[in-house]
Amino acid sequence: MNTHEQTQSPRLPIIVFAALILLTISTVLLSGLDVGNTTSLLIAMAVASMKAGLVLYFFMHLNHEPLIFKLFLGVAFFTLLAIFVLTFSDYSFRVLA
Amino acid sequence: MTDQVLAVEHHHDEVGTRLGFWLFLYTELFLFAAFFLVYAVYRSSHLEDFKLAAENLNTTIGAVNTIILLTSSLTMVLSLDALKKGSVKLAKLLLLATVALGVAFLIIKGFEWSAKFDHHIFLQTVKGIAAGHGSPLLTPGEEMLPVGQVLFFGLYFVMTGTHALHIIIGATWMLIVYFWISKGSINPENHGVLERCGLYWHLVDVIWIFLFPLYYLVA
Amino acid sequence: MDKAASQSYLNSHTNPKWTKGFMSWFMSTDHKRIGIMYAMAMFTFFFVAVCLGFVMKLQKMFPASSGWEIIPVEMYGSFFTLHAIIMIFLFIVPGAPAILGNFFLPLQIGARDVAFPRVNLLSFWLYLFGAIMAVTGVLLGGADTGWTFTPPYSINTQTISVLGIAFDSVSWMLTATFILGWGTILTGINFIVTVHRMRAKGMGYFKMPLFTWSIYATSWLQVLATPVVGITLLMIVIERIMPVGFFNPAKGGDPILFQHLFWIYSHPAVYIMILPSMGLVSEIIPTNSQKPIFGYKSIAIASCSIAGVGYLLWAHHMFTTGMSDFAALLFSFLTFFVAIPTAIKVFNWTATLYKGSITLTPAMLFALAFIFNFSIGGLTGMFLGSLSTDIHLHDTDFVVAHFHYTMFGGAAFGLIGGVFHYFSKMFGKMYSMKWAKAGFGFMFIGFNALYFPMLLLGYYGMPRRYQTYPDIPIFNKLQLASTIGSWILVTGVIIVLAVWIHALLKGKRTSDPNPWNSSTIEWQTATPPTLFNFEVDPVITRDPYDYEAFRAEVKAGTSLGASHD
Amino acid sequence: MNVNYNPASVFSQDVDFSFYFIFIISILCLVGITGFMIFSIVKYSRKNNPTPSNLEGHTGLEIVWTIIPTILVMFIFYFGAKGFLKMRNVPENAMEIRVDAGMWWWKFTYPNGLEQNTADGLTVPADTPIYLPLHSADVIHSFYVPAFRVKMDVVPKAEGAKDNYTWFEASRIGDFDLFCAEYCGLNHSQMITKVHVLTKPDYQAWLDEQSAEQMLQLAQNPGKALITSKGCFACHSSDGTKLVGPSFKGLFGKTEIVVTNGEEREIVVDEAYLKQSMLEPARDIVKGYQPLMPPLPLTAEEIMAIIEHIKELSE
Ligand code: HEA
Ligand code: HEA
Ligand code: HEC
Ligand code: CUA
Ligand SMILES: [Cu+2]
Repeated sequence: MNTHEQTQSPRLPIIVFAALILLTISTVLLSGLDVGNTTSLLIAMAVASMKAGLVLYFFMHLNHEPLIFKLFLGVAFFTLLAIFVLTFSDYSFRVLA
Repeated sequence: MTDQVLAVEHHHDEVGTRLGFWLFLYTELFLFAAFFLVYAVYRSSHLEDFKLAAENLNTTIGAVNTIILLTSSLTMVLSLDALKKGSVKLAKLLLLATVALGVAFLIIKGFEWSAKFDHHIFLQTVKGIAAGHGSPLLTPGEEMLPVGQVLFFGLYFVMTGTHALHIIIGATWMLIVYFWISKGSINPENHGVLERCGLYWHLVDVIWIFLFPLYYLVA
Repeated sequence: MDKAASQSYLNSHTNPKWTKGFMSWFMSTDHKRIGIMYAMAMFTFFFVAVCLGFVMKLQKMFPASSGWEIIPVEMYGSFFTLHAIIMIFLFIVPGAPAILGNFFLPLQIGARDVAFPRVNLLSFWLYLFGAIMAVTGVLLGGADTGWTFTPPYSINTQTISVLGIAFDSVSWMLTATFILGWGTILTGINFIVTVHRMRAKGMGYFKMPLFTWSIYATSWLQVLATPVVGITLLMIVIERIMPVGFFNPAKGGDPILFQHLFWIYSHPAVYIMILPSMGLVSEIIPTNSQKPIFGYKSIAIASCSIAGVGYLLWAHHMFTTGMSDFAALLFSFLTFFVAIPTAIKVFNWTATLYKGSITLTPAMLFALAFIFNFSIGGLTGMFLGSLSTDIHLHDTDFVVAHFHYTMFGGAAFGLIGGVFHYFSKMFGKMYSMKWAKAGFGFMFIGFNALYFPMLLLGYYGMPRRYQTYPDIPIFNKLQLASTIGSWILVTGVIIVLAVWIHALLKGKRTSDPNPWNSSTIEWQTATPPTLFNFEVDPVITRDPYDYEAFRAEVKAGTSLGASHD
Repeated sequence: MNVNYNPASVFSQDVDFSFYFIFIISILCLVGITGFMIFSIVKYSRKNNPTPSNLEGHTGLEIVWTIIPTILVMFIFYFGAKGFLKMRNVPENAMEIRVDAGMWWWKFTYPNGLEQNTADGLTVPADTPIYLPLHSADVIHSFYVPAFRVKMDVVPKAEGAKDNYTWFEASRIGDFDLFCAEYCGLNHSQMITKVHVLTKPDYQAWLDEQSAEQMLQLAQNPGKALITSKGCFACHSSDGTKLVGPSFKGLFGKTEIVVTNGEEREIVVDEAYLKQSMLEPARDIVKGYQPLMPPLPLTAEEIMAIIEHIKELSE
């Protein structure tokens, strides 16, 4: 039944790892920039998402999985997004003090 | 397991098992999502306090820990690859390395936490200012932190604590897998368990990837 | 095929270590046995909760000034909390998937078992453990927070000490709920994988029976919503035992945020409750009309859209909490979109009756009553989804009536119908039709007599969770009517339970595989099913509800069930 | 006897219109569905129609019953939203009465400083918009006047966050029930009072009289006035009756058994003890009572005044 028995050379994981380390260093450096709260948060989150994407896609082998795995990931991701966006439909529009 | 049970699970469906395991990982993700949502909401309403509080956390330690976890993810991937290729010895070695890195992460985290305790940033007080607020939790000589920082540290301890718990679970599981590899019940032909263990470990890593900037970099 | 496998599952066993008696059930990974065990456990707990509901109604028979007090004042809070926790977390949320889903999902898709039989057993143990914890929590002091655990009350409320030892029974109950949650999550994962990976040859997605579809949609909700509430409840526990602030305003928290997190789960949870029952109704109606279900595809898709849209409207429970006006408008707007797929389903069921050939079996009666009650329940949901009317009706008996109409008149009536429908298949015994119909009559009349007055009470302003109420003539009359309704209803429940118990112990044995002439494949195998469900793994060639083709098959002797005659 | 539900405020019209609009749609749907079910059961019973058709669906119908409900619910949403927005937008000229809620009392503070409690109820002039900031001292309560179609939760807020608010304008004279609609513990169902709607001149007269009286009382017996205005009467009586908390009558100088940290000990009620009971009620719990008393913000003078009054009641 195993559809993805391709064994890989250690090259790919090591390249991915190098990219992850680079991204980590750059996010630390970027956080030193003075670009305002929202922007710096956005940058940090964008870098984190890239790192997470790399881990999911290569380390967790989504690249070798059938389509259904990616669909499931999509469902989970959109649900998460909906939770955050809808919750902030309250908090962003609260009348404060 | 007995013949009959095996007969019911007549064909062992590796893809199906992995699919189920991914679903389980999503539930873990949603568990943390609730924390992240709480964090996001309070950060948006207590921006200044969150920044002030985050300054108490040491970015270097955070970054070192991030790199440790990423490295452990790499050794995990390589361990699985090694097992698939048939080099059982190498696989075992790399697995042990992963455990060791996980333990290193915990030790560093432990130092970080105890430093916070020493400075009495435990949850809601800092030392050094006279006269309490009348809260039964304050010993004399302590002062309430501003509420925003109380929230920050509460979330910090609970979220990193929950994450550390996952590291412990993951490391324990890896040790069990190590034992099974030694026994031979996990082997190059039958490596599903190691694969799932790896998935779990990577997920724990992914969660840390988000925890790190939110706590150590927002200052 | 070995001998054990061709015997009824009631006699053969999966686990040679424990072949007899209690342990052969308690250690069994057979999905059918697990389903039955769930049923036994759930009905025991359920009966406790029914009694609590009954007593609450008695308490409200007369107003405060009458001095009529059935429940000691301190206890009323614990009563409705326990009533709701049992009904929701121990019964109606896990109920349909755990009992009938476990039993019939593999049968309906022609599989030998669920994808992970041992995980399935683990779910059951988790359920049992959590349930026992919840019930003991009550004996050890109880919780008076309501099933919504609203902070800061749930953080501040003190617990009563037992034997001089202070015991935090609120945290205990919260933890119990967390454990129960994991049981449901694992069941959900199991079912999703089963549906994707274990369908019989020839069964495309649009050849799956509708009950399977609804269980599938439900499972997604279970997997994606339950963890959120689990961790949220744990946050309350943490806040109770450690000096951390999440939701306590005294520590800077926002109690409204808890409500968001709670309803992120608990609103989808109401669709976890109703979808399986809708699936059962979609089985019962075509069977007893002997014709294909009207609009099969729309019903299947509607199930999934209810699950999807149902995720996006949780904050309609929070219109009066002072969240932003924008959010109130948005959530009210989204709320109405769940009415549309639901409406499609209701209309399709009704249209299925058209030009059918209808038999009023007990199951059919419950299914038709489901449509009636659930329509009232759903339509009252429209009053609550609409902003200005919800401001008036929120937290009144109108809401209580709304959710009893949906959960009880809908979900539970559907379940009871489902049990009547499948009873002979599950146990190989038949019940008394006459008494079953009598039980139905009492339940239907009693139910409406109990809850319709509560709709009016709510409209007239009677708040919910009130131990007593002021002496206002209209309140008095309606409360009295409603209490009397509860007596009729309970008579009906007792009759139904008696019919089941009698059938189990003394019922006529039957091995008729298909007493109602149903076209779906779970009916084409032996009664009761064998250990591996089908003697030969089935191959699907026609639509599940194609009655013409089914009748032709039966005539030609080629239906799956034919070999058993 | 008051009639709770007869419309009595400017919101009633909108809310009731929405209500009846949905009601009519609901009745039509319900009658249609039920009627069709009964018709089919009879017409197509196995006896009357032994051979069923194999009808599988009808796309046209499917579309019809998707679109029509969509249109209907959009109307429902529109009317509901319209009424709601009115409730959220307070008229400029509204008169402000601050509402305080706690376990299990209400307090209403008028612009001139007059305070009214649960026993007095909320008195308002008719045809005047009233703006109500809602403040909670402990847990969530809910301010609900059925006759006015008004409800808003009274949510305790963190430092610096804005309190909830609501408003109404009474259009009829009379007494109306005011309920607490959010579960708040033991005496939730006793957290009831009345809204008295007076004509404008009557209201003015009432206000003057009450304010004068309260000034007088405050001057003569500040302790008594405080006990009234802080809501202590919700749980403590001054005539010996046992309510949620012990009565103040004969309290001073009494010997009592209290539970401190799980241990019982005997004390004599003196000033220090009384003071501590008010500031840190959770420390010593009088035997036979639940630890329900909330810590209330009281100044030192207020505490002294209350203690004086308790002493008086013990003579
Ligand atoms: C099985 C459970 C179940 C189900 C299915 C539903 C279904 C719905 N519910 Fe309900 N609800 C609960 C269980 C359920 N609910 C519970 C437990 C609570 C209270 C929790 C608590 O506070 O303790 C609650 C509370 C609740 C509230 C909050 C009330 C308040 O506290 O102020 C609201 C508000 O919008 C609401 C709305 C709805 C809507 C719009 C639907 C819709 O899904 C209904 C859709 C159905 C129909 C519309 C009927 C069928 C269709 C037709 C007959 C066709 C014609 C229809 C039209 C043209 C409109 N529900
Ligand atoms: C499924 C859910 C369910 C069910 C069945 C019931 C059943 C009953 N409920 Fe319940 N009730 C709730 C869920 C339910 N309740 C919830 C969530 C609350 C809110 C609590 C809160 O505010 O926190 C509530 C609150 C509530 C109150 C309001 C308390 C208050 O606000 O003051 C009252 C008052 O009378 C009441 C009465 C009753 C009565 C008399 C019954 C019954 O006694 C009627 C008799 C029961 C039956 C006739 C059972 C029907 C048979 C079945 C379901 C079998 C199913 C078959 C299979 C599984 C195969 N309930
Ligand atoms: C929510 C109900 C509640 C309110 C409101 C309340 N109390 Fe109490 N009070 C109690 C209870 C219950 C006790 C007994 C348990 C204890 O000692 O804490 C108590 C005890 C006391 C005692 C000690 C009595 C004794 O017999 O030793 C004093 C003094 C007191 N309250 C004063 C006040 C004052 C003054 C106020 C208002 C400013 C007030 N209370 C408001 C519930 C309340
Ligand atoms: Cu205050 Cu209920
Ligand atoms: Cu809802």
